[in-house]
Amino acid sequence: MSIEVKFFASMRDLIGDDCEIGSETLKEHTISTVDDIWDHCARGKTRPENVLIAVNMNYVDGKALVKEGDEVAFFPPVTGG
Amino acid sequence: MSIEVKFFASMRDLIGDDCEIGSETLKEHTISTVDDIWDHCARGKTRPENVLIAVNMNYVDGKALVKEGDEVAFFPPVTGG
Amino acid sequence: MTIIIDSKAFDPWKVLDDYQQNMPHLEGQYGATAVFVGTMRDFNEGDNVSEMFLEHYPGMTERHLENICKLATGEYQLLESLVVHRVGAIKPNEPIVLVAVWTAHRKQAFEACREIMEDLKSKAPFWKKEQLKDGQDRWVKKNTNGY
Amino acid sequence: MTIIIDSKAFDPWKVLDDYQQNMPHLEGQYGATAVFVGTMRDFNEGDNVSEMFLEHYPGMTERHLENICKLATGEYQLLESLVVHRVGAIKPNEPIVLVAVWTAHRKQAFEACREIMEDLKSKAPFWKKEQLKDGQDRWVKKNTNGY
Repeated sequence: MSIEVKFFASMRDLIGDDCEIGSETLKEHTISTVDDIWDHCARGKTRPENVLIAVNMNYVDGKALVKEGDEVAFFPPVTGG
Repeated sequence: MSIEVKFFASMRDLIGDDCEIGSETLKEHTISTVDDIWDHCARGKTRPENVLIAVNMNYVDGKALVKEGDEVAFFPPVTGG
Repeated sequence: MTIIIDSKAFDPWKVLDDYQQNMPHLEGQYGATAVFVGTMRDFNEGDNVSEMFLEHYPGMTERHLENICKLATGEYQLLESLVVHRVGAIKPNEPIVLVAVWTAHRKQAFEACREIMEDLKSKAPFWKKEQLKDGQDRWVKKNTNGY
Repeated sequence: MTIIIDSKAFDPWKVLDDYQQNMPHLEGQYGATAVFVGTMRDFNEGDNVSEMFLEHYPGMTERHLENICKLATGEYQLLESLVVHRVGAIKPNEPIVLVAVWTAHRKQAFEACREIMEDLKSKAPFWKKEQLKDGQDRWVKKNTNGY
């Protein structure tokens, strides 16, 4: 089990490809919230203020807890329609 | 020249067919406003409070003046759409 | 800007398709289209309705619909507008009215479409007479408020 | 209630015609249909746009569109609702989004159509990248407010 982290649109341009965090890494780095995930995957990049976050396709904020098996996504404000 | 008076929908059911008021009648009966027209054409029927009135296809109220050549219409609240 | 008053049944989607194909000068300009279609239901005020007759005031109706669309065109920067209204005998499930507007942005389209429809309902001289399933008929006395 | 996300171009009037023909159980019940179509313009924020790319989040997008329509169905007593949204490469004058609702009365139709559209614009994960005439491309940063 691992956590899958996705970046969409301009966030992918900023950070790069999706990243997967395995069990071992989760324990070693005490990754328990979305904020921790960003710090681990974003390679030092500052998180834009207006970034949107989803865990398992539901909107959450940075303090949300994550667990193994979750899918976490970071993306800019939506601009469809 | 005369004044043509039209009734629509339930107002026609109430009053009957259109009526035309000729020059002579206009002078004889001193018909100068829409209210006068109603009194002349409605054969004693009370004018329903919500009746709408148009002179030359523009909405007016009962005090509006009429002159020869005008087209006057009385009708109930509109219910299209 | 087009106003059509017609005693023949119309298919709103076909009418829109045709109308839009004659707007090549507006290609790439409109970002928003808002449409309203009013359709005859088979019940009203608790009764089954089998048919309806729509009377209008020829001349005045067209003129007021034109005024309504002209006002909306100025207020909401409409690129195009279309109003189609049935008159005469109408059966349940047949469209009665179509209002469509084309604008650059969606706010204007939504607001203009609704305002044209409400103005039409309160100012355009049309009157509905309903034929009930039990054979009686009655004039519809007033419109519902749309806001 | 139907949600369609499609990379192929669609004709909104054809889609509506087809959809409504599959609603025989609702004949005579709906008095109001409100429709919004968003179409790609060839200019935005002062620049000429030659093409657009629409990205989405497969799974989440569908789910949120479904939620939006379900909420509106309860709040506005929708008899039917339809949302179609393009993804992938889009050219000017092609429809991007279609929202249609069917209700007994017009107030509900107007309000539900607009609310679904606004919710879609603020919550459904879609992102537009514009290709400008001068060859550059850029992500659209935010949506305009529709109220």
